Amino acid sequence: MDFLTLIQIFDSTIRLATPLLLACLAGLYSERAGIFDIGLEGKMLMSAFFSAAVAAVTGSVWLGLLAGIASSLLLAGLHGLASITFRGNQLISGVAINFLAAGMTVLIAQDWFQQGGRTPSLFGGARFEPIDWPFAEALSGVPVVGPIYSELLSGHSVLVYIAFLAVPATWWVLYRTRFGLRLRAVGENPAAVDTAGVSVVGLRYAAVAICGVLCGIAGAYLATALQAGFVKDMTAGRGFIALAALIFAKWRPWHAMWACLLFGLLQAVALRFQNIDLGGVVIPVQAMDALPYILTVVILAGFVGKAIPPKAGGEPYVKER
Amino acid sequence: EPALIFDLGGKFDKSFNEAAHNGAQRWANETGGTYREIELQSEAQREQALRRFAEAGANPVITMGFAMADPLSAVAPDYPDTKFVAVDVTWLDAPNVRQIGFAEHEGSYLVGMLAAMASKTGTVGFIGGMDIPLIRHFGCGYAQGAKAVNPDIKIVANMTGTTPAAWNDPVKGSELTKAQISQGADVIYAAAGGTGVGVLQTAADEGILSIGVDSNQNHLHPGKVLTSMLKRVDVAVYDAMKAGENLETGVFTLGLAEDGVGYALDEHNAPLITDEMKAAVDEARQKIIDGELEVVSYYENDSCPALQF
Amino acid sequence: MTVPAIELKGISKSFGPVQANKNISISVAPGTIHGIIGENGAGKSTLMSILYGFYKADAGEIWINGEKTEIPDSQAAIAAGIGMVFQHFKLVENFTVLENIVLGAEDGGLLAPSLAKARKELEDLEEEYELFVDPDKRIDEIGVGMQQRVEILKALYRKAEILILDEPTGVLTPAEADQLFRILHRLKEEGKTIILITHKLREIMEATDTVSVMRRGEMTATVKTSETSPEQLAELMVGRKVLLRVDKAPAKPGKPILEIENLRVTDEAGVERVKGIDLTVRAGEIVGIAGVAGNGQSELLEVLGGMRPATGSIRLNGESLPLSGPGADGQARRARHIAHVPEDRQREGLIMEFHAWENVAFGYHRDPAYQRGIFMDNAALRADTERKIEKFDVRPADAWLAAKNFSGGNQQKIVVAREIERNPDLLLVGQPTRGVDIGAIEFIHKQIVALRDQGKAILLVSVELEEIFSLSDRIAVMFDGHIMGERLPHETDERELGLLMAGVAGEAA
Amino acid sequence: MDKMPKWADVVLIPLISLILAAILSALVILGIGEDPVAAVKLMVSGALGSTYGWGYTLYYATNFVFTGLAVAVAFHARLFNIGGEGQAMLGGLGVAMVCLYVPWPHWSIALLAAMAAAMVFGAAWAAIPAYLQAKRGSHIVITTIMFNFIAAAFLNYMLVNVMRPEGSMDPATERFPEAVHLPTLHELLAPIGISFSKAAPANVSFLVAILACFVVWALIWRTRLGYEIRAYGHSETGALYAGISPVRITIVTMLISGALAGLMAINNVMGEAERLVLNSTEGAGFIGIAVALMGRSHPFGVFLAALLFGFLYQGGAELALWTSIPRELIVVIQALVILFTGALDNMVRMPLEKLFLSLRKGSA
Ligand SMILES: Nc1ncnc2c1ncn2[C@@H]1O[C@H](COP(=O)(O)OP(=O)(O)OP(=O)(O)O)[C@@H](O)[C@H]1O
Ligand SMILES: Nc1ncnc2c1ncn2[C@@H]1O[C@H](COP(=O)(O)OP(=O)(O)OP(=O)(O)O)[C@@H](O)[C@H]1O
Ligand SMILES: [Mg+2]
Ligand SMILES: [Mg+2]
Repeated sequence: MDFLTLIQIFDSTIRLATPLLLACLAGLYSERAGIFDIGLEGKMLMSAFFSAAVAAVTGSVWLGLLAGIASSLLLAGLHGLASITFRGNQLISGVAINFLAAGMTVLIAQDWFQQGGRTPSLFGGARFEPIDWPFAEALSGVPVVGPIYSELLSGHSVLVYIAFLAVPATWWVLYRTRFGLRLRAVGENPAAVDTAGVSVVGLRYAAVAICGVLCGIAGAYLATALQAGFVKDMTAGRGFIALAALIFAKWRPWHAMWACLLFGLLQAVALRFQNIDLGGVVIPVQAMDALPYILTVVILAGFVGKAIPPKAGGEPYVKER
Repeated sequence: EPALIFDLGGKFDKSFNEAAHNGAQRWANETGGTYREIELQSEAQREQALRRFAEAGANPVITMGFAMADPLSAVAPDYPDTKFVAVDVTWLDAPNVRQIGFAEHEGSYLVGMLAAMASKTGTVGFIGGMDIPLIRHFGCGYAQGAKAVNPDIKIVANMTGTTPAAWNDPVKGSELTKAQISQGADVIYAAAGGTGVGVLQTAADEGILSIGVDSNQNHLHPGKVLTSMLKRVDVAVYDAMKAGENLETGVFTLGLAEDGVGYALDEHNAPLITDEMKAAVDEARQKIIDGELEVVSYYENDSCPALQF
Repeated sequence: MTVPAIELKGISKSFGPVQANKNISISVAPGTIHGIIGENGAGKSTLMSILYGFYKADAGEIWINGEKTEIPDSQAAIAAGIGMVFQHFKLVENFTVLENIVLGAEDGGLLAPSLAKARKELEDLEEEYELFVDPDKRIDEIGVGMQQRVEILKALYRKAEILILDEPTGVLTPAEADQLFRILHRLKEEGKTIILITHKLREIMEATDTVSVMRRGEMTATVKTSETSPEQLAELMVGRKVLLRVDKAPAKPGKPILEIENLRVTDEAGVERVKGIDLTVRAGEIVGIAGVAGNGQSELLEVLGGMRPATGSIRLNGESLPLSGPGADGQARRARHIAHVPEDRQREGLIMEFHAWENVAFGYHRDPAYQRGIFMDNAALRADTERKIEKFDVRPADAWLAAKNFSGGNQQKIVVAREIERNPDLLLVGQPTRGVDIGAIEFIHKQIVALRDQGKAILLVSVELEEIFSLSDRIAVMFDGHIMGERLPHETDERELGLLMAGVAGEAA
Repeated sequence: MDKMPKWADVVLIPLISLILAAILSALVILGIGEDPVAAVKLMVSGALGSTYGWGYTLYYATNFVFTGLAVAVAFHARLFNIGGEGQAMLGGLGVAMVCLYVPWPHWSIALLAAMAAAMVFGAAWAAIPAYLQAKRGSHIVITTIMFNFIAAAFLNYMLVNVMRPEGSMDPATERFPEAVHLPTLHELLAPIGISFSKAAPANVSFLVAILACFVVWALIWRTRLGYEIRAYGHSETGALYAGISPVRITIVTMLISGALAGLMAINNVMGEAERLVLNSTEGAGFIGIAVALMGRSHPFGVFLAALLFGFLYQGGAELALWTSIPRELIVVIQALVILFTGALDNMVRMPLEKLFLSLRKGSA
């Protein structure tokens, strides 16, 4: 395998990892605060639709992004209402949100655009364009460093950089700020936060809201940066992979990034080496397709060990029985 | 009143269900008629929809997709007075079923030729949704056409996945496109439903050519889509609805000769198709119609002479 | 007369159909220590949680320093100068001490300056009250005594003038408890007001100025400590006369039941917790193991109960007992007639969500007596439970109640009933009366002694020296995984045991 | 000492929640310009108004009972088995092999063999995640998600490359022989004089599903193993104290769960399709999660929730047949039902509890 192929695989890895990473960090905020969220998929999907729809109508991708985030926030609010205010089952609420998004997006899309549950294709300012770093063109000829700079680092959409900046930002918020301390505490022992005079409900809603914003960005990235429009079910299970990555990362920001990059890499490799010919034996495409999942299990079993979720996770905070 | 049963992909699958929908709409608009329709959600609904429509007096009942063959064989004998239309089914022994098959391999052969002629790198790509025989059938015709133009051509073929999500994952379609581009492909044929949207998009973004499928997708990225392999499901549905209860039953295979399949040429891709290209393709088309040239169907013996899956 | 620091007027509180507090009024003078006693479930914790804004009262008023104060949440309580150390600590286990202390009392959005400031202030507080803790240790790395200091420091860091302590000594060693009371006195001298909930009358008598008694949600009496006696308080609490000392005949030890040789235990983290001990328990005797929590007693008990592997040799009735592998789990131990009252009833001894009758089978669910064909004989189980509930006076006498809905004392009675009624050859008992009211303590002690009198061997682990003294026929002291020495209760005293527990070896053991 | 009479908890709250979901669904239907009253009528009469409707409702419910029970059993041990989908796929493979490759004299023997195969295949697919969870601590949620994907790929390979009859377009096995045809409810009820719709796919598997509910109920609440599963689920330290091996319980529970999910195949593969098709599970494994959660992991609750979902599926099919309501609307209705009856039930319960408490105080 030559160096350029490697660069391309890594480039592909970054693109595939970005939506996972955003969703994974979204889940991290929510679950660190004690609210399990299997509705990442639904929030992403909702945002994918609304960002594309609004971008298509207004011609502005930024308005699209805002709309995507708003729609995702709405679902996050619903999840909060169910699991924080009404102390409902967080898993059920997440399942419901996934269904709701899958249905509503197509219904509304068909109602608005009559294009078979899709949005019109986005052009020009309605799409996030790749950002070329300074001198990317000029440096591309330099050996080794050139391709890394101009192919791998440069030329992604702004949302990719936001996603990767969100990792140190999340780490900083979580471990270096008052909000982060309280957030982690409320996921471990809400009673401690409560008796320390901090509102458990407020904190959890804040966490769920951040989760909504990040899922919103993830969805907008899919529909307006990677693609140029919405197609039904276009998240294709990425919310669940993000959830797996979150557990893989044991709910830590840097680890989350590595986990998402790993998943992205495995997929990129599998996509690139379908039907490779190993001295006459053709590996069936299905085996290649399953490879990322098999490797995930192997890595998980071999190296990762036990993942212990935030202690108060999944349980509503009830003072009075 | 006719009835139309879409396959699980749903009527907006950007593929052949959508073509059926368009044909039905055309009929409705032209004649002012109405029709019933259902988008199946589960396997069990296949038989259910057939029976319900037949019992309600719908005639003809038009079904989409090879998977309807099995339920049709069970239901059709129970309603001898109802005419059924089965698109993509040709092997049933039922007197009241009009079975329509398309020679997709012939159409794919032509677009394969165009791809090979348009390719500067000598590598063309094929992206399928899921690894099922139908998709191999498309890919196989395509490969034969490409090889006919350039025996040394390299054909990169990929499938998107193994779950139903494979038909609706444009992001993966994009990545596969990029992967194929890096392997040298500069024309890529997508037979992957909603995933194909991503293939065409990325091809356009990256400045290579793509080939649409089923309906004419040239307009999606004018000047960037080389052509589309047309499968005139819309015509088949339109004709069936127009014929109504007096529908002729039997097995019909719609190939190049019947204009059931073909390649799309319109203002969006006219600049891309040179006169030599057009001449070469039209010649091949005529030869196939005349039987001078045989395009091997993947179904014949579950293998393809030009491409290994 | 001075204005009371705290005045509660007509406080009522229901949890659904349960009325935990009924029209309670109480007044506490500033600069005093006020005790509150009462049976398990009397409503003490509830009342204090209302004062701290953790629960909201259904009715009633709170007056602080002569001013009517609304306390809708803990924030308001903290603002009113109230601090509370809960019965079950409210600490974040995987945070450091320092992080726990600043949590909720940070200044500014950034953590670093808050932590730096807290670290400094903490040093001052530690100096002032001799409350030393390592600010950088994680809570799950320090013992309960330390954890409690953290709770107190948390309150002091928030400038509490009124400090509520809910059963603070339940988990402390005698030395730690003494230390705590010294601190409380110092706080009192500084003019702070303290409310102390405890089940230990000795502590009430020694530390408090006034004491209130609660029964079934009502405040039944408030008296000056100097004008009352433990016996009177006990009677006020329980409504009948209570024996405050265990009455028992001298032991008649028989043949050795349990013989431990060179037992070594290494925990999950690879630390050796028991470092080669030898111990024998005979039929008809109670051997008490004294020691500061964390010196290997728990591990010893867990090995005997089949909860963790070990090396060395143990014989039961002369036959060896496997120490690891499949024959060494709790089921195998029970098959060998070892019964086990675990140290932590809520995490180990009971399934809190199970009904009482299901818990009565816990560990013995494979007993043939509870089976009918391939099914469990639930009817037999329930009948058995009714019997045990009656015999052990479990209240409420409801076999269908979930374990979590019993008070701590009654939960413990269920566990003790289950284990003692097996009529085991060897009974392992860990902290049998932690957090249990005096009525129940009296009862549980009596049962243990009765079992001994039937000629059974009993190994008791307790951090309560008082309990060790009153129950044991022989006392072994553990320190750092070793047995420092064995003593007979009437030949030793608390001072000597205290020294042994601190690792100061006595004359040849 | 409950806050509310039990009937209110069991009947009133779900009922009010359903009504709320229905009201919201009606608003959505209005929003897309259709008539909600007619839609509800159509759904109810279509799903429950005839033996034909019941036949489909029960057919779907049967699938969901199996996958719901699978999730529920695992839940009792606090294991979140998201792998029902993959396990049911493998169960289908087992059924197909038994039905295709062995000549059976009578359906009843074939059914027993198919059940055994479905359970073994389903359990086998759960075994690796179970082992990894028990021994290596690998989180079962991740591994079961991954195994769903692997199962899909495996089945795709088997159907396209191995089991597909030569020259067939359909990535499916050939039809099972007539001898393994399972009697439908029509065939079962005809001898006792009840005429049940001939067209509907509900079959003898429904009875197996009911039986499975009872077996699971007995297993969980009447056997030692069930006792141990529940105890372990509530408290791992407690289990250790009682001598209940976490490794054993984890593995055994997951095997049972996988076997139940696999068992679904006797309904959809053997009973309905009578051949194995690609994606035959159609997401029933995931619906099982919702069913188990809504049924509070109790077999009876699972049964009711499965019926509810069967109703939604069949009612939705009727809507799709006779109106131009897009099928996504049905997904939305399902979402609202899950949301209100499953996640927002406290929204109804809290005020009701207050009401009952004040009623009680008033009368006391
Ligand atoms: N990949 C990484 N890159 C840089 N720093 C890291 C990385 N992983 C962990 N860290 C450092 O580890 C510290 C704590 O991270 P980690 O997520 O491991 O927390 P923990 O204390 O083990 O558990 P918890 O997060 O639950 O409190 C952070 O302050 C961070 O500096
Ligand atoms: N959060 C709660 N929800 C419902 N009921 C509760 C709650 N907390 C306490 N109770 C009930 O209220 C009553 C009083 O409980 P409380 O904890 O105040 O008793 P206590 O006097 O502190 O007992 P103990 O000595 O065991 O600590 C008990 O019947 C208890 O079961
Ligand atoms: Mg208390
Ligand atoms: Mg207590």
